[in-house]
Amino acid sequence: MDMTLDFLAVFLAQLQKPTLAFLLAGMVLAALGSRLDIPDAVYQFIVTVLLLKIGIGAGIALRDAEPGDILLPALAAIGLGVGIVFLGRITLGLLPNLRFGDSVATAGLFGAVSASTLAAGMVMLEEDGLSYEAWVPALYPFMDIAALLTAIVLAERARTKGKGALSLRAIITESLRGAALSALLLGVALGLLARPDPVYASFYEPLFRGFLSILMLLMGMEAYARLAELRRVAHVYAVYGLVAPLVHGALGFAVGGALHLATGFSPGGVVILAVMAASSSDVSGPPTLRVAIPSANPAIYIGTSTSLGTPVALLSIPLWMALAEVAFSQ
Amino acid sequence: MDMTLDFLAVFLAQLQKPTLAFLLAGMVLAALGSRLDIPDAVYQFIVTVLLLKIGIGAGIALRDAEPGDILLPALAAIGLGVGIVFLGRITLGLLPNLRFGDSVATAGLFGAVSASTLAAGMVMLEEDGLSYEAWVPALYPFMDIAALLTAIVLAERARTKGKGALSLRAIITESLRGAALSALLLGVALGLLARPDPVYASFYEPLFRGFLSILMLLMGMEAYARLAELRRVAHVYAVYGLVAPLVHGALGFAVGGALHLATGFSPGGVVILAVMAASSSDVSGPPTLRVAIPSANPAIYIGTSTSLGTPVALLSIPLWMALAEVAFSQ
Amino acid sequence: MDMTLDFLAVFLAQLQKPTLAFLLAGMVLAALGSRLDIPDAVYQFIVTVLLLKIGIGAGIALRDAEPGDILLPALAAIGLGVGIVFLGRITLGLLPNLRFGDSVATAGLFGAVSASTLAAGMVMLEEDGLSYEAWVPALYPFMDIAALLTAIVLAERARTKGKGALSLRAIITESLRGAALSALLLGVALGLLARPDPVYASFYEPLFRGFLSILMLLMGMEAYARLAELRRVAHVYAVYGLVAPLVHGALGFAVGGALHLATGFSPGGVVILAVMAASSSDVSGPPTLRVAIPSANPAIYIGTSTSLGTPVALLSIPLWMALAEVAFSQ
Amino acid sequence: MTHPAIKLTIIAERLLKPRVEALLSQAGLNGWSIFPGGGRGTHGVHRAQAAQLVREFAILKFEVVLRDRATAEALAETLTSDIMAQQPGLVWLEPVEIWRIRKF
Amino acid sequence: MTHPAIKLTIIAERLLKPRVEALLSQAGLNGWSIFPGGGRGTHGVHRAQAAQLVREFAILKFEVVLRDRATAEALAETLTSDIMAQQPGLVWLEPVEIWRIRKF
Amino acid sequence: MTHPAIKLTIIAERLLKPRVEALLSQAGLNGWSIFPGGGRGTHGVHRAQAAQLVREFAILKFEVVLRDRATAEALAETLTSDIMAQQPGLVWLEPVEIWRIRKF
Ligand SMILES: Nc1ncnc2c1ncn2[C@@H]1O[C@H](COP(=O)(O)O)[C@@H](O)[C@H]1O
Ligand SMILES: Nc1ncnc2c1ncn2[C@@H]1O[C@H](COP(=O)(O)O)[C@@H](O)[C@H]1O
Ligand SMILES: Nc1ncnc2c1ncn2[C@@H]1O[C@H](COP(=O)(O)O)[C@@H](O)[C@H]1O
Ligand code: NA
Ligand code: NA
Ligand code: NA
Repeated sequence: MDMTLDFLAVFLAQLQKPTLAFLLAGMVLAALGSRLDIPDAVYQFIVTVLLLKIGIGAGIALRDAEPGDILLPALAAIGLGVGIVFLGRITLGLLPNLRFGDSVATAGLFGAVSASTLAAGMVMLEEDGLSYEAWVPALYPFMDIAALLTAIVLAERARTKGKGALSLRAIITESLRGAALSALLLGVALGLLARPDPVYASFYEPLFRGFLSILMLLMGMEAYARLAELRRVAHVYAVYGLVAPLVHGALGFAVGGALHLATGFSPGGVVILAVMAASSSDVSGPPTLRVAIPSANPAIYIGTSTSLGTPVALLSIPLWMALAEVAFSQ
Repeated sequence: MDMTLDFLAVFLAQLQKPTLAFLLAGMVLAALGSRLDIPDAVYQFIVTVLLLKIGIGAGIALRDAEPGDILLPALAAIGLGVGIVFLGRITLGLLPNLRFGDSVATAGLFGAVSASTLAAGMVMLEEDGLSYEAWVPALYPFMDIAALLTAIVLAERARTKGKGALSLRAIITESLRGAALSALLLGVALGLLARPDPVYASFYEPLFRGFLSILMLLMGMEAYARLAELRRVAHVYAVYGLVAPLVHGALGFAVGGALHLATGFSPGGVVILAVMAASSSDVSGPPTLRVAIPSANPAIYIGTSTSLGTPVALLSIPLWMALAEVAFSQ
Repeated sequence: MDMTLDFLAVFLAQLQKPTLAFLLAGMVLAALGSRLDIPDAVYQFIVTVLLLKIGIGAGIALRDAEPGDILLPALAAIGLGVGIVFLGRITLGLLPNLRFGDSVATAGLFGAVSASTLAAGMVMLEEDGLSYEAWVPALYPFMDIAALLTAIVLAERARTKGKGALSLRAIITESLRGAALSALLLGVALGLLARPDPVYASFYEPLFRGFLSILMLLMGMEAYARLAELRRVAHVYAVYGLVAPLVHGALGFAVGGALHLATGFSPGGVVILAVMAASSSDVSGPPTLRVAIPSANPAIYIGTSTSLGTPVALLSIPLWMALAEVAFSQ
Repeated sequence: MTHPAIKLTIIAERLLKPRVEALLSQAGLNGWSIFPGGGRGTHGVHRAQAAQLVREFAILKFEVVLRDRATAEALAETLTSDIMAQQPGLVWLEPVEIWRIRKF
Repeated sequence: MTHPAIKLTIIAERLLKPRVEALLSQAGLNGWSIFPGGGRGTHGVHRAQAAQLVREFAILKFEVVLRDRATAEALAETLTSDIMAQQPGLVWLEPVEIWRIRKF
Repeated sequence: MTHPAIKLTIIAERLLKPRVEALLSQAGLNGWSIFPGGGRGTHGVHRAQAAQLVREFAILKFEVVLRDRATAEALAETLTSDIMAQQPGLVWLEPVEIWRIRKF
């Protein structure tokens, strides 16, 4: 009882945080018909800087990390990515009238990771002084690529009855060449091999929260805009979009908790893992799936992820933080 | 005599401030035919960030303000907006050969507020350590919308001989949906309801002066570019553009002074009110008037405001500061 | 021997600096086929801010400098610009089968100055605590314009057999009106005549390294992209592109060293002069030459400068620093 | 195989975008494209990429490919005599040949 | 003096840029132009200058001027029936007159 | 009612903008539009939205609608044989139909 009250108090306080406020503000703006928008060139730059920052920070941390420390979490990330897609495929497969391609693509996006949700999680943890191994955000590509690949392979197997000659290598290469993962991995490499600490401290770090606030505004507007499209598609996806992030986040939290017990993985790290698992891809996943699973209807999987999955994942960040506070506070 | 000397000394020192220097530099660049320009995407972003910053700052201050403190200043702002338009309509109406639509639209822009001039005033006050109630910039929309509405109603009444069915509500809604007021009010709401203080301190505050310097450069270039167009129109508007900001600023200063005596409104607040009154709209007013008063010639009202009104208003900021120093220094 | 070892140690440590790391990262990204790119609007803004910063910093320093201090270095800069072009014209002229226009245009670009290389030099010196007269970067236009003019005059004289009516004035005016030199000189004027110190300290200074890191990324990508074009042209230009920056830097270092002995010019100033001499123009030189020497093949001179000259010049910055440490350390 | 069709080009300020799009939608059109730009005309210069203070005054080009010439003419008539009557911009028609006829 | 030629216009998402460019190159074309934009169609709205989350879904217009009508038709056929078959976008042809014929 | 007119399209680098605009002005034209873009040609790739080091080398498309075919041909002739003779870019003509004839 006490624990529940504690949990609720922490959760409600979290909801007032600026990151989430900008998201909600974006939705309200769009709903009120505001003509405010962010230029595309600026948006592209903001995303690049955020991902470089995440990468450099992780890379610097990796300098001092033991390969052994990372191996298990990386496997866990891959496992979560694959597992979430299978879970989605099975759950949605139980329902009648859903087209296979649509459900696999949707599960694929929800298994993958949203960079903006990850960044929001990092800022919120920092604001609360909840620390984590700074290399944990570098687990992003492991979970992300694993999930997208699983979805693509499932779709391809269904189409070719298992006889397809799908080039996994080509898909992985294409994913890594995309702007988002390129920026992230470039950052990791720079952090690991060069000494970018001064420019990191004078530029990437200080701009992080501000750029994230702009991005949250935009995610809010986009979530609202996609809602209209989503309304025209099967309602079961709406339920999935609302519930899945919570289930996946809990799964991530549980896996992270196991890592904590096994290897001393930090509580903050557990939260970041939960946030990644809860998040669904909005930026880099959709084009990959559009090419690889052309039979799926993008209005369904993008709408479900962007207008429901991402807001729910973002709003659930305080949940994992509160949970961590309660679970690891002894 | 002493007071006059004091005043002149303060005024001259102010003219060396960076904000005004960037404005003059922009004019010089344009006059010399430089090909330097600022990309549109960057300009849009800069304006959005400046307005968000002004709004958030005001919103944070409003948290602790009494509604009673704000009511009178808000009414004063509305009164100034309406009054300046009537004043302009009467003054310009006395002159022969001016088309009614042109004069009302021009008076409307001069009654409205320029966000860049307001921002410049804020920076210059801060540099001088002249403090003000941080919510004063939130009076902007009151004065701005009041002035534009007055101009539109006057124009419409003349056209329809008082029988028009003008939707004031629609015009207000459209104004508020514009990018500029949306950003400002969004900021106010965030400052008031959320806790954006960390991102405000780490991003919006530090970028304020720098982004303003770029905007000033641009305003200077634009002022010079519009001068050519203006040369082709009635010369009486040139006189209005040069004199009106000083008259309006003095009016705003007087109204602010009365508030000071009645409610203890701060000297800095008086200056900000004078700056808003002196300023004329360059960004959000013109499209509103283009739609609402199609009979007016945009080259006249935009040219008068952007190439004369705004530079004069900017250069007069030190005047109100010097005046405040002299008037409120006992 | 000891000195050589010292030198090598310093040189290798320098190669790990973030500025160079971002350059190399850009090349690697392009080589791997990444789709990461920087929006053009952001790039234009970054270059403008970097040049304004260099200019303002120099202008502020010029306030307290004696005209006498600057005269000799300015003449040295002009001399280096002219000298490098003649040197290139003679060296390349000795080789068979090179078209005159191509070789003169190439020598012109290598005599001119690269703003990004200069900025990189400034950051690297600062990181090492190697100080210099802050007005030294203002020598940029002297060397730059001198070199471009020399190349254009040589080309024109060859074309018209010395009878041409070339307007040097027009070319200088056009150069100064270009975006790059406009921004730099605007900054110098602001630093000298206004008091931009607060906005310089709160905006231009803190963003300098960060914006430079993005620019370095881009220079790396561009260098790689141009390499393909270059491969199709005469191989002797490849040799020139690799060797000339080192020769020119050494020349600049020697001239700077003479200034040091004659006037007490600082070791840091000597390095900056060497960096400017070693650098070759990528942004503002090429369009000037395209117009003024239409007979030259842009693929040759731009390719040689951007894909070889600039990377070599950037990577040689630690060389001049190490040299200065050894030469001036008693 | 190609089908004859008509392309209506509209150059107008961003200010008019909502009204132009409403007109096109009401005419039952399925789609159109928009390209930002600039230009020069009787109302002076509109910059293409450099900042101009008022974004609503930026130039947009609408390209609308449609099958029915009469519809295109009616749209152009409404635009020039009503929506754009007192505003900068212009309108022109060109014949084109299209594929995927069901899209139009 | 002018020469008759044909202009092929392709509206497609940036996603398809590599495949469209590969097709044009394989057809032996020397050049084409690309203009970024936006629009509306059966797949909803594509923004022109405002941020849209996925840059690969931005609209690009390819304008390809070429001499041979048969090549243009073959390209359009491949585009509509293969590359763009399940993707947003459209293709149209217009006759034009050109100078500098050696460039094409 | 529509009137026959001609559209001159010029693809050139930004470098030439002053000279192209001077030419159009001297020909007495009232207006033209400009659209930024990119492309590929014998001089390599010009990027459309991604940064390219030299902004003066960016591609611009001029679209000029005018009434008189002879003027259009004369302009194209000057462009291809003089201003753009040694520079990247191309020029083409298309017939169009216009409204608001007094604008041209
Ligand atoms: N003759 C023309 N050909 C092409 N575009 C034009 C022409 N005249 C005007 N425009 C475009 O229409 C806009 C408004 O023109 P105007 O209404 O004449 O001020 C200009 O900024 C150009 O973008
Ligand atoms: N009738 C049309 N005329 C011009 N452009 C169109 C038309 N229909 C679609 N488009 C363009 O093609 C894109 C994709 O259309 P759609 O495949 O219908 O979603 C739209 O965003 C527009 O840019
Ligand atoms: N056949 C073509 N069709 C359309 N645009 C072209 C064509 N050829 C060249 N261009 C454009 O003209 C620019 C310069 O071409 P070039 O002079 O061949 O290097 C290219 O970047 C393209 O934007
Ligand atoms: Na996920
Ligand atoms: Na006012
Ligand atoms: Na040089």
